[in-house]
Amino acid sequence: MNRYSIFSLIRNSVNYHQDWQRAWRSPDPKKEYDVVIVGGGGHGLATAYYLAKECGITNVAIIEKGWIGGGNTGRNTTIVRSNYLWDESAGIYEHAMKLWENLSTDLNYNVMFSQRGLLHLAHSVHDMQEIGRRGNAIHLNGIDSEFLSPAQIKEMVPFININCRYPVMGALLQKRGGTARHDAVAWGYARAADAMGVDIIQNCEVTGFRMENNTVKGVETSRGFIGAKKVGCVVAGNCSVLAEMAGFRLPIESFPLQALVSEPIKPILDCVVMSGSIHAYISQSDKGELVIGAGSDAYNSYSQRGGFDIIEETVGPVVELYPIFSRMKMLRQWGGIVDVTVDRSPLISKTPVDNLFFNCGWGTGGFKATPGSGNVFAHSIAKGEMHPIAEPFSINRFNSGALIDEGAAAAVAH
Amino acid sequence: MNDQQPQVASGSRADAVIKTTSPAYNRKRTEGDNTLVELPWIGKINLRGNPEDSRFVEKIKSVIEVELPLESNTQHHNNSVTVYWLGPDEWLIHCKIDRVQELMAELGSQLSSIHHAVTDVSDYYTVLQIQGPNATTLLRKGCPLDLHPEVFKSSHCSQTRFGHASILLHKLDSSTFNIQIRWSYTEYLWDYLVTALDAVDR
Amino acid sequence: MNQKNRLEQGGRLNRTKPIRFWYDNKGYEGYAGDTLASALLANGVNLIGRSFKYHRPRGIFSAGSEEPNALVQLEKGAYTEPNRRATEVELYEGLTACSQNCWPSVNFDIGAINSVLSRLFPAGFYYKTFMWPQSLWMTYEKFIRKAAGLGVSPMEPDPDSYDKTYAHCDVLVVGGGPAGIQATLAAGKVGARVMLVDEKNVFGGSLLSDNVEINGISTQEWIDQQLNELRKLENVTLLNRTTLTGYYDYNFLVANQRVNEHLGSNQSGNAPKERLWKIRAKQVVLATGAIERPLVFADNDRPGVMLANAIRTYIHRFGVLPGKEITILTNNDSAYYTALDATEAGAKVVIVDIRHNPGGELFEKAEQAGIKFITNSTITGIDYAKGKIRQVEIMQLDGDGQGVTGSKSQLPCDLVGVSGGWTPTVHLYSQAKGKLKFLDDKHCFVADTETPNKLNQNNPSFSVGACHANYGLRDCLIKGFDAGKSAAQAVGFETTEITSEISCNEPESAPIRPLWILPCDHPVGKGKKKHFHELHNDSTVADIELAAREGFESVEHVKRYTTTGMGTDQGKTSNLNALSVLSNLRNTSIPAVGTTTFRPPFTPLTLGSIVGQERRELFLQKRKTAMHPWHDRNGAVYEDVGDWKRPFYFPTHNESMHDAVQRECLAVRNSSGLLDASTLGKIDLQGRDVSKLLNLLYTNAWSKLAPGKCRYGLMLNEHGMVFDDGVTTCLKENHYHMTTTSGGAARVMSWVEEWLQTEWPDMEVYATSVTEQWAVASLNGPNSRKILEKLTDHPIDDESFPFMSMREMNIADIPARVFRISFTGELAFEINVPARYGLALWEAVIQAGKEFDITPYGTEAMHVLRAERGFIIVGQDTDGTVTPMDLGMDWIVSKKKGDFFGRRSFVRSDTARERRKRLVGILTEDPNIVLPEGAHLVEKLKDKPPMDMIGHITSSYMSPNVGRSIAMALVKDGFNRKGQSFHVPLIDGSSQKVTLTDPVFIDT
Amino acid sequence: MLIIECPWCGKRDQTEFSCHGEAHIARPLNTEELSEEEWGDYVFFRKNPKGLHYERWVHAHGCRRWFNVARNTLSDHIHGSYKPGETPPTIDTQEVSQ
Ligand SMILES: Cc1cc2nc3c(=O)[nH]c(=O)nc-3n(C[C@H](O)[C@H](O)[C@H](O)COP(=O)(O)OP(=O)(O)OC[C@H]3O[C@@H](n4cnc5c(N)ncnc54)[C@H](O)[C@@H]3O)c2cc1C
Ligand SMILES: NC(=O)c1ccc[n+]([C@@H]2O[C@H](COP(=O)([O-])OP(=O)(O)OC[C@H]3O[C@@H](n4cnc5c(N)ncnc54)[C@H](O)[C@@H]3O)[C@@H](O)[C@H]2O)c1
Ligand SMILES: Cc1cc2nc3c(=O)[nH]c(=O)nc-3n(C[C@H](O)[C@H](O)[C@H](O)COP(=O)(O)O)c2cc1C
Ligand SMILES: [Zn+2]
Repeated sequence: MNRYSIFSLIRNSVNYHQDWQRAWRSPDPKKEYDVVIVGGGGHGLATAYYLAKECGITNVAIIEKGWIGGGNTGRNTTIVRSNYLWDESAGIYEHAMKLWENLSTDLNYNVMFSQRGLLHLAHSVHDMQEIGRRGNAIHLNGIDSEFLSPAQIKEMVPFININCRYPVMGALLQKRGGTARHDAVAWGYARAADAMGVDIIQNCEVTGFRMENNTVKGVETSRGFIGAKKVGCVVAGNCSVLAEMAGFRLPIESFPLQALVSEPIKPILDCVVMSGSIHAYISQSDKGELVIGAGSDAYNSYSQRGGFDIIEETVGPVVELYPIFSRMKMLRQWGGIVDVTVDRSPLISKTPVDNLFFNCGWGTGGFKATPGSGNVFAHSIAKGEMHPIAEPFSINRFNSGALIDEGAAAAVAH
Repeated sequence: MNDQQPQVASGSRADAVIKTTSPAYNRKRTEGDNTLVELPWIGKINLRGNPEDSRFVEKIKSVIEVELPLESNTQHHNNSVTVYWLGPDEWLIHCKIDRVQELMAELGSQLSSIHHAVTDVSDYYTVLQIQGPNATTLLRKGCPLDLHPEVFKSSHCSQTRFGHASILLHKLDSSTFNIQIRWSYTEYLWDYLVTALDAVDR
Repeated sequence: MNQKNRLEQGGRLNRTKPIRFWYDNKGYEGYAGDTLASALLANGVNLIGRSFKYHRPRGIFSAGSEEPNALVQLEKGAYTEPNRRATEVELYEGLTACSQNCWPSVNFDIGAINSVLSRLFPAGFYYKTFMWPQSLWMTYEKFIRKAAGLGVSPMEPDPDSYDKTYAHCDVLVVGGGPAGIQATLAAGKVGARVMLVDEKNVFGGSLLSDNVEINGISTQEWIDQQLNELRKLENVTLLNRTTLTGYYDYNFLVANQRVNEHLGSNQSGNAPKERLWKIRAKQVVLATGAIERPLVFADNDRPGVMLANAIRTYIHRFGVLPGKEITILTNNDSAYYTALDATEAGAKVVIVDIRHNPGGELFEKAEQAGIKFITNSTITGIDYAKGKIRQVEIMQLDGDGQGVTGSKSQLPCDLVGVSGGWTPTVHLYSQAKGKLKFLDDKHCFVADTETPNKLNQNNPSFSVGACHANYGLRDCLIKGFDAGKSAAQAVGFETTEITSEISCNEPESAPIRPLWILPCDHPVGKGKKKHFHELHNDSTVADIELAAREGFESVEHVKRYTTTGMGTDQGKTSNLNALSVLSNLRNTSIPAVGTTTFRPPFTPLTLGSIVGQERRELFLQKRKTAMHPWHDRNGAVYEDVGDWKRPFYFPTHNESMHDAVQRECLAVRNSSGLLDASTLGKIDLQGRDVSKLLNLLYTNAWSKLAPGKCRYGLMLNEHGMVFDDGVTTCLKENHYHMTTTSGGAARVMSWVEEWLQTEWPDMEVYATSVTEQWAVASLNGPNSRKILEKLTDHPIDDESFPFMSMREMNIADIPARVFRISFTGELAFEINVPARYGLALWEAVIQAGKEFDITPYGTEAMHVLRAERGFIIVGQDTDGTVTPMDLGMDWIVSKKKGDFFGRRSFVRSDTARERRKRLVGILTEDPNIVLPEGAHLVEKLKDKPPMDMIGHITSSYMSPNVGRSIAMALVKDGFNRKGQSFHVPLIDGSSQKVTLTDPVFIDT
Repeated sequence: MLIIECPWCGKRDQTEFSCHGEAHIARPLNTEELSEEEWGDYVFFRKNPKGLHYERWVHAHGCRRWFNVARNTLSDHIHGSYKPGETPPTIDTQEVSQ
């Protein structure tokens, strides 16, 4: 891999950029790999990267049915934060946050990780109790967390309508929270993994698993059988479909979740603002468009789009909270298929099939976990034992009752 | 418990001496030829039972003197009561407010041996009436039903949605609709319709 | 007259109505009927803004909604709007607009330095740089952000109003060109309910840019004739200025109508600025026309380069000739119409045709008109200075058109018209998940309506006219009519009767030369000149080449890497050219490359119109109780509980919240207080099996509840976690009254109904919600009986009316159900009356209580009072992870009765675990300290985090009755740790010492 | 935005309904005897198929009746609705899978 540097950029510009290398190869699948990762989203690519970089396993393939980063990684509102309530969650999201903070340098790819600060608004006494509990828990877990008064919120977002239908009573701020450029995350991991020998195989759909003695031996794909000593599935919204191929069910349902962007404008919103109880999530991208997280349809669906009613339910609160945006315009709306667990926490787990691992259930909020999730999943696959940070997220919790219920306490999981 | 019947049995006697209110009490709004009002108190009884049990159907008829509507989205009425179909085993009786207690008691005793439920919901709902040439246009703003006169004909009724609220919509004639709505949503619906009235292209 | 490019006559304008407007602070004049773009062109203004990335000067490129360049900041102050397409903004008196993305001015723009440095900024350059050192990224980002974006957001709330409405129809026709008008007519005539929408201010579509004859009359006459006929049909709704923005499932379509916007700010009066139509159509006819495809040649972004057909539109629709000397660059015949019309309008026209031997009827016509042709050649450069094109450079194409040969020649001109053929507007069909097919002969995608695919089987639709690549007018008219017929037929209308006679003269077109990326005197991408396939985001052919070189092969990757098609125009003029570059690079066909996904909206949609009237008071309902008017009169401060507005506390004499709550709490324990408890959920249950149902719903046993008796219960979900609680009363045999929490009312009702209807249809229970039937005043305190006695004759002594029972009686002559239950631990009566009497009851009790200083109290005092007694609040002391045992409420979990919801979950290994978090009381060492709710307990205090937490404070108050602060907490192994001390470290670095206790602070 | 047919009220806009997930999950009667896995399976695990899905809806803004719908989760095409207790319509799954 030719490293990117100021010099390489200048050198190439002289030459009209004719000499840039491919960011990743486009190899034909080999007969067999030590590890096959199914799913070329951020989590899958990160898993392969850390397998190669930290676990010394480079005979790895990523099998992607479409184009890498085309799943939820390419559809999310790019919010990154680690201010979760439960210790287990704080563990994995903060692990991710620390990796984010060094990711561009680590990958030699600018993922535009922008720690511009992230606000959670509280609109009721109940909300205040919720952010109170979470803010304190985060603080005691050693993660940055601050409470803001309405006046302080106004300072950060002067045009916010504090006296809206559900008045803004306070907020939780994570200064280290922010956004990252979603596509760049996929591409950066792909390029760095490829450079260490990982094969990225696109347009190749996994259609089944080959198993012997309840042990996985490889995957059947649209491009033929590919052998594997171990298989990690990281296919987000499609995880139930793959689980069915392997003969088991998951505590997961798939829903369409939507987002929208406005036309690009000059900088106006310098932080990320989330409001769970009136449902408005908004930030401004580096390109200038307002990125707005919408809701999900309340029925299972694999169509990557949702109803217009959800857009109405999203834009209403946005305009209520930010009346100045009423004359702004929606440029595009789209949807992704999110994999939602009952407790709104992910599954990083062994499965009933030996050597087959699943990493899914990130639902509406897994982009922020990408580095951390890939990292612990890589270690777990390499060792055959779950990494301590991943351990609590095992599928067994749905039998034992040891849920990590981020939904129950906050009902917010972006 | 029956020995402890309240001393004022019917609404009417209490109503005579006691101030009653509702969210849009005595309100009326006219814009052009269109008028919005809250109707004075109507008695409302929720009725449950099995329509396949002919005894049930007949007893109801004997008490209210109207055939129970068995088809969805229909209502039957005579001079004093209207019965709305609400579900396959659920109806709503509209009557004069001072007849509620009497009808409830009568229904209760007639149906005593049949599985049923009779519940006073007179105060659970209010009824707004919108009247005028733009009535349909106004209702279309919040209601997803097809209200075209050929589709939603006079005398039709339907439970549906208006904005965020559930409503029971009853078309009396080509320009008159009754909208039954939950008490606490009345003000919301009122404001919504008034806003719509203001914006009518006249 | 200053409108130097205005033609003496022509155009659908009202020349008697001149209109003053301002652009970049300079005054101009146009006519009613102009768009901002046509008026500017009439005045000779064609430098409109600066481009997104390189800040290159840009002008007006089109005459419609596909405009990628001419984006302006419309109006000022609260009325301002960024990124408005000048080609769509209708002129009105006083209109004010400014150029965007340039500073200090559009003529001299500092940002243009980017253009000089452009070689450093290829596609995706961000990803390769700004990493050294990483810590500086946030600083770099600040500058990057400033450079990006286009216009500016308004900074004041929107003063305009919006409206939205549902609509239904049999046939929705999208596009009011010849095809759409005919379709509407056909379906309308047979009686179908038809809606016709068109985004333009007038109907006619491309006919507005045309001057042919239909059935022997002019296009304008023909349009008028048809519209007259349509207006006569009551079943036809015509909506102009209405853009169909989104095509969703089951023929749900969203259209945005600009009702009064074209009148300008302050003009709208009562009528809305915009109206959103939410349409359900049984059938849809898409007649959205086609967008002219540009050719990509050297420096093709210069102001003065314009789509050929746009020039024609400016001539015919606006009476504007945007240039005097026009060079037309084309690969097909349709630009010849422009050449002919421009010549007739007085321009000097030269056609540069990249074809070797153009010929045919139109060619001959053009030659006859004296138009000069240069064939097999292309423009290889543009001499542009001071906002104007002076001349273009022409060279001959080599054999396959990939290079140029021979010598350069110069051709003076002030306007360049380009035409690369047409791209059907298939956006909507594709939004609806309809499959597209590629027509090899016409080099474009159209809707594949013949082989409908399963993904859009819910969206029955037709595609017709230019949007189906039928470019002949006669064809459009006939097929449009047929489509309207077929659509009506599909809905069930008899259509055999009607026919339409069409005659019009159309010359045959010669074939197109399928070449869109035109070479220049240096290899494309390697040299000074830029080939923009996408003007809006400054994306060049070289960018696509670079993306492909770097392995971004998928069209979706190319889109995201180069941002092509991601601008406010969504690539309407550029997508196909991008695909053709990519297909060349990958040596494959365009359909093999595939398109990116079309998504709504078709053109950007105002957020305000999505909200419609549902803003401010109508944003979300505020539910109020019957007593609300009294609360208002008595200065209540409200708390939002779900949709409800509940009194939080009642301050008197400018009291603080703290003082009011303390006073209210004392009053209740010392004398009496009155709480509005109307919002409690209430369900009426009747039937033989109610007690059976209650046994399943609640954890305790219900079989033996006698009439008139009340019982408290906890409701669990199947996970075994508490999700609601309340008191249920047996009114009489087989008749019960259940109460739920205010927030949980709907959830519980639905929970009960779902089980009854789906799992146990044979259970004889009817459930009816009566929440709002009953207004509830809860009278609490030692004097409450004395007060009540004044209002009723009914005996209410302990013996006739014991605790946990219900009596029906008159209170103040109002028929009431009175419950002797208590959430404060005091003597209490919950008086339920029909809501219409709620206010009267409240006032009567207040009146009767005067002598006892009866005190109205709000939810906060209620919270304190119940905490003093150790009563829980579901949702505050529980969070969906708490079992009854965790609450120390084992007593309410029946061991004897059979199954109930959640019971099996108790014995799961984690739920049965010792040392779970349990609810305990908390006393601070300093009795004056009220811990913040949500603070956590630790065993070992450290200098700084991380610290291991063992639980958190769920409720915390200053209790005037206990005389100190009290709190509750969920603490690991809490029951076994009572008496032990722990620390509560706070976020400000301080910490409090606390002791675990029983959660009951005032005992009976 | 679907159009759903309520078995009683007829075809209505989706916004009048709410979805309550997979249908035909009978509540076990012998909860005591179930293993942790079996109980967990009942409470949390779902089919979540890509393709034909039998699911429960309620006509929340209408007659407030629960009923079942057979819908393709990929195309969102609804094959039909039926009342609780009725046997689901048989649908050629070949035809359903895209
Ligand atoms: C609208 C929206 C907004 C969101 N906002 C946020 C946010 O602000 N912050 C946040 O943290 N998270 C957010 N999320 C969630 C986040 O996007 C996801 O949790 C995260 O991107 C998941 O990454 P992934 O790599 O696991 O999955 P994906 O990126 O979806 O990757 C899975 C890949 O598997 C492939 N695949 C599937 N089946 C097969 C098969 N059979 N064979 C081969 N390949 C297959 C897919 O094509 C896909 O590329 C949002 C999600 C959406 C939809
Ligand atoms: N000579 C040629 O090569 C050539 C090429 C193309 C078209 N044409 C001519 O163009 C005409 C085509 O007629 P037609 O009726 O198919 O198309 P049209 O272009 O006349 O009409 C389409 C109409 O649809 C409207 N529209 C597009 N998208 C819309 C949306 N989302 N919402 C609302 N309105 C929308 C446009 O404003 C336009 O008025 C014929 O006269 C044909 O001869 C000729
Ligand atoms: C953070 C973010 C910002 C986006 N900004 C834009 C944008 O400026 N313009 C645009 O056309 N699309 C934008 N998109 C949407 C994409 O074009 C696309 O709709 C999305 O990646 C989903 O893919 P699909 O629509 O091809 O299915 C953005 C998407 C994301 C996730
Ligand atoms: Zn129904």
